[in-house]
Amino acid sequence: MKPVFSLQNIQLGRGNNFNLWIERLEVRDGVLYSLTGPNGAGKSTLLWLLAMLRRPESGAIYFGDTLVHGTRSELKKLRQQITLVEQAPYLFDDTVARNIAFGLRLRGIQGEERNNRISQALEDVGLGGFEKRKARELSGGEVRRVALARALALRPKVLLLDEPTANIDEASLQIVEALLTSLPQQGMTIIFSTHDLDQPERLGAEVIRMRDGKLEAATYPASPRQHVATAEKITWPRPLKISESSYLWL
Amino acid sequence: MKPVFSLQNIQLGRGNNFNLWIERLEVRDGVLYSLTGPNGAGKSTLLWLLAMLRRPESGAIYFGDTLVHGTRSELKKLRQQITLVEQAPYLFDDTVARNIAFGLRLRGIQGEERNNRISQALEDVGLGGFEKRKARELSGGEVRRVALARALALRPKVLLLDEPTANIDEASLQIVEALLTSLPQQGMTIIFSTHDLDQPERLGAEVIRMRDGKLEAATYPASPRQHVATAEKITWPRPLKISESSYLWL
Amino acid sequence: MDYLLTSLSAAIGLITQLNQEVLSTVGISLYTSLTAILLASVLGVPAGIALGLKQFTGRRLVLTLLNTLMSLPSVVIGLLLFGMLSRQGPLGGWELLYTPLAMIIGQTVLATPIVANYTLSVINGADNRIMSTAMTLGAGSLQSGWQLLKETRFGIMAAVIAGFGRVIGEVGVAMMLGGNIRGFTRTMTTAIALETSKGEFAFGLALGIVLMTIVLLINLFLNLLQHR
Amino acid sequence: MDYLLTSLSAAIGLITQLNQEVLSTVGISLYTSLTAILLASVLGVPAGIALGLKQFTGRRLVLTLLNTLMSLPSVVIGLLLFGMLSRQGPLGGWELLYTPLAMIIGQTVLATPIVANYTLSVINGADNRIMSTAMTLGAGSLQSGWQLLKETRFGIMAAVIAGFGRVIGEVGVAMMLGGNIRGFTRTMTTAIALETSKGEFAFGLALGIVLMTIVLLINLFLNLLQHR
Amino acid sequence: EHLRLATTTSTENSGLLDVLLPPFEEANNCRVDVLSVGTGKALKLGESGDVDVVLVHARSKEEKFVADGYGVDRRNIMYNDFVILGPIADPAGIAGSKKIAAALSRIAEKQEIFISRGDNSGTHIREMQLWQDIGVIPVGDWYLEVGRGMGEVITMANERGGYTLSDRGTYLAYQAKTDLVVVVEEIPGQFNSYGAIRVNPDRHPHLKVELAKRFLDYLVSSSARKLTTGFRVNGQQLFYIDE
Ligand SMILES: Nc1ncnc2c1ncn2[C@@H]1O[C@H](COP(=O)(O)OP(=O)(O)OP(=O)(O)O)[C@@H](O)[C@H]1O
Ligand SMILES: Nc1ncnc2c1ncn2[C@@H]1O[C@H](COP(=O)(O)OP(=O)(O)OP(=O)(O)O)[C@@H](O)[C@H]1O
Ligand SMILES: [Mg+2]
Ligand SMILES: [Mg+2]
Repeated sequence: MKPVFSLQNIQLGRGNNFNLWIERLEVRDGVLYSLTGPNGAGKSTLLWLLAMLRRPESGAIYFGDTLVHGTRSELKKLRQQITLVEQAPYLFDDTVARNIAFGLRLRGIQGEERNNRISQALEDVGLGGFEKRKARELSGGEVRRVALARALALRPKVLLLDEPTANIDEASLQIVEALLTSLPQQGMTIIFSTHDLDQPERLGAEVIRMRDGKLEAATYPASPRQHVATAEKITWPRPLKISESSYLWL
Repeated sequence: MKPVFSLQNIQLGRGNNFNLWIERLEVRDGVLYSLTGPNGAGKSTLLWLLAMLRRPESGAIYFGDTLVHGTRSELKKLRQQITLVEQAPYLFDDTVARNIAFGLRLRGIQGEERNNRISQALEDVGLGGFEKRKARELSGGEVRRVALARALALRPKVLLLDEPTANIDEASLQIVEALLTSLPQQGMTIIFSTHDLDQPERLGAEVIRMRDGKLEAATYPASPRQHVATAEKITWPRPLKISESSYLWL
Repeated sequence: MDYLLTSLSAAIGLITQLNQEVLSTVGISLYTSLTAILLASVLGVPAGIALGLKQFTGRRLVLTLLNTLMSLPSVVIGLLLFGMLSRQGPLGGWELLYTPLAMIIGQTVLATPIVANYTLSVINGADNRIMSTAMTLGAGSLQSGWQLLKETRFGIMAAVIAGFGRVIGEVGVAMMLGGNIRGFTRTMTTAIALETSKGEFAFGLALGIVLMTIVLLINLFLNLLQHR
Repeated sequence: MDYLLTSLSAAIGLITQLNQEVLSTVGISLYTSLTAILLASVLGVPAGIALGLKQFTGRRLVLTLLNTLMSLPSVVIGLLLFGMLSRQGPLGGWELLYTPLAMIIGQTVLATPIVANYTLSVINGADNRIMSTAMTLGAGSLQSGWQLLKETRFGIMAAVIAGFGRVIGEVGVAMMLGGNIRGFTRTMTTAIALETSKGEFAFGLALGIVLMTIVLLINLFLNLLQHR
Repeated sequence: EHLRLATTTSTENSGLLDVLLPPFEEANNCRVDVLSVGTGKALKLGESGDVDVVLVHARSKEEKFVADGYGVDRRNIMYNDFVILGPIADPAGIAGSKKIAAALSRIAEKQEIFISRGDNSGTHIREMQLWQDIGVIPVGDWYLEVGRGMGEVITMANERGGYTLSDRGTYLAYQAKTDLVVVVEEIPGQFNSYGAIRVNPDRHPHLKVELAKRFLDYLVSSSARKLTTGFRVNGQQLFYIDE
């Protein structure tokens, strides 16, 4: 089967001499991956890249067969199959239900179906009945769980989770871990970052370990595949020097 | 010895029918406390209250012998002995060193001494050499560790930490846990919240367990002490109904 | 104090009697200013958002120009457009000079940089996770921008109110391009200027008080809307 | 287009020759406007911050009034202060009318609500952890407010620039309270108004271009300062 | 139909047009849009064809306007005279003087405050002419060149306790609002005459020629003249007609 993501010779710099530098990475369909490594290793940066929020400075990303290259409408179509829950999730200043409805509306899901999905997703994270609560009046852990529900409701092909089990209580941890193991069995690809080094094994996740912006070679044996030949030929349409604040790959 | 904090019949409401309601709580000097409980139990709210950022609607707080009641200058003096690291710490848009210098400057600590304290605090959290880094260009875990360093540098009498071990990597976890056990031996009082239920035991911390805005009676056996008689007499100087957005007890 | 009292009682008189001429002047003021601020918002808010989000070479220069445009005196805009709309000017054939439409155009030019600049500040101050969150949920860049606008609605509202304040209170454009023709292009501010030039200071101030009362009512209404 | 070209070449002429009279007019404009914006900032920025942070009964009403004051036409301020400063007025004895100081007072009144309102928006949009963080680190409320100001400095700068734009470009106060006395209270804008009333449109516009050039230079300078 | 008339503030502010225009508007079923501006601007609006008729007072400029081909069909409409206004106390001691020119030279001599229009208006042009005639170049702290309308200048002179040269019409309109009095008037007067000119339709074919002609005819008609001479402010006649 084709890998969901295939990255080749990706390079992406941020401030302070940090460089994300990924020679090769392939993400297989329906697999649960954990992303570990010390603070500042580049985990969040990699997840942003995979969520197509940031443009690499060089290298190639394939999503399935498609070379991600980037006119806006293309990007939007690809992005609709991927959802990222950020490390510090942002909830819109509205009710919990309307936060979750946002992505559903964009996908044309309406009425009954939408409401069902919303309450289902909230149940999934142990927050049944939270629909009417105002997002700005939630505790830290509740925010993270609502953000997770908001992503789950969209049933994306690829789910990217940046430290989904931080800040949440014991009971929720169990619920979320159960989701992490069960969803890939239904075909969803999940990559989650964590600092709990026992978690990958506990969940049977494949481990991607990072350090200093690079994958630790030993941890992730990428088998040689297609596309490799083309990698050198990719040139990015716009100049490489992008200021940090223009992070969004519009 | 006098308790550092002594709370009596504290009541504090937030949106959505949540009420923090603490009949009695005493915090002893030089002790390490852990604060646990499910999401939304009121841990962060309690820590805000102890940091004197929020005014209770009724009840009394004693800090040592002083009834915390509140003219500004009094509050400021009391607050300088207490430092809180919030659940989602905010770093000022400046360098790491100047973030840490902020509180030191307010306490009149200058020159050599200040620089020493800054680099010492950064070493303490495993971020030696981060002085010149821009706060806005740090990863999530680095932010939390800088915020911790910023509090440590002040050497407060009471240190309040809201989930200090979330988001930080394995190595840092060890460092921080070592600090949590060693600092109280030097006389600092620490209350930290956590969702890792093994942590309190591992660190030999006393456990304060919360649920639905209340202390779980069994977990925290408060011995009867002084002040109890006066508790009923306290009336707060300003009306009780304060909108959520005016959270700061200026 | 005499002077203030006279004005105040004249203002009260004007308000209570609802004089036909005052009514029509108020109507013209509101019609031109509201239309202008509508146009300025349609132009300025998206411009401000785009400037807040996009990085491009020359951006700093554009921002500096925008700041400069905020200082554009209304008589200068009046002069410029007069040059365009006058019979001799390139657009003279449109016969817009001394019509309400000419005032609307001028006031739109006046308000747009203010709305854009204010919006830009609001966007700069907004949480930068708003855009990324919308995008991770599948929004395109326009949809994300719309969400950003919704999240910063109070700030955007303030931007629009600031622009409205500028046009309802300005006199240069209304005078130069409208011509202060009674019953046709006479606005509250040109009427005040006229009374002032006639030496009818108290009456001019009375009109000013009427104008402020109307603006106050509008703001009260907006305030109610916001906090519904 | 002829008209625009004439103005442009006249403007270039004025700038290159640096005519004594133009220089003095520019000087008076800058002196009054910069002093006024300084005062307005000293009043408006703290007021905006306080309004953004404090809850008190009647706060919404104060905000609505502030929005209303932003619409205050400059001729109305002119009229009001004229009533105070004129010989007959309560402050007539101070002999301020038709002096630069009178203009400064009027322009300060004009700019303060704008600066305050803009600041308020900036504070409303700011991260509300700034204050609490400063306090947990031992700052008093004034020190926390100061830190808030530092964190939002770009927004505050924009507020001040907006206020400056308002006063450097206004004509009502300068005309009514300054009197457009040549070499003493004649500003760029009153000079433009004068040329306009003489029918010297192109020359008026040329002065307008000179004014905009100066404001542009100031903004470029501020821009450099900000990004140093 | 709209006829556009550019005129000076003195005619509009005095209230004369409010009595003069309605009969014409009614008779011709039209509206006269009045643009009340300075003489200079009024003529400029005529040059550019933005108005159909101008009604101003600056003889030399009007003649140049016609000579340059911008206007046609100039008619004398009415006149009033110039006077020197000043505070009752009369610090320069010029009251009773029979010559405006002589009074001005005394003001200059004693350096009493004098407010000049400084705006190239008809009044300003006359004032400059008078200074030239007596060979005085007015400069100094006492001479304030303010560049504002007649009404504003009267207000300023009042505030500063100074002198100024004004047309009588504006002064009468302002009489109730100022402490200034007529200190010097000349007999026979320094005349300030108003002329109406049609803008040249050859240059601007869109102009309303017919209506403009009728308007000029109306202005010099006996009924209009009666209205003009009959116009009173505070019981005083403002405008006179050359018979
Ligand atoms: N907003 C930013 N601007 C500039 N540089 C940044 C920014 N965020 C992070 N960096 C840099 O990129 C490096 C990698 O950051 P990233 O957030 O990807 O790390 P991480 O592996 O997610 O760490 P953590 O475990 O702390 O979340 C950081 O060390 C920092 O130097
Ligand atoms: N900003 C707010 N405005 C209004 N209500 C709030 C706000 N923050 C929290 N609350 C309410 O207070 C309750 C307690 O919140 P608090 O943050 O103290 O919980 P917590 O124990 O710290 O939870 P967590 O483990 O998720 O951090 C929440 O359930 C919520 O209803
Ligand atoms: Mg991260
Ligand atoms: Mg919490």
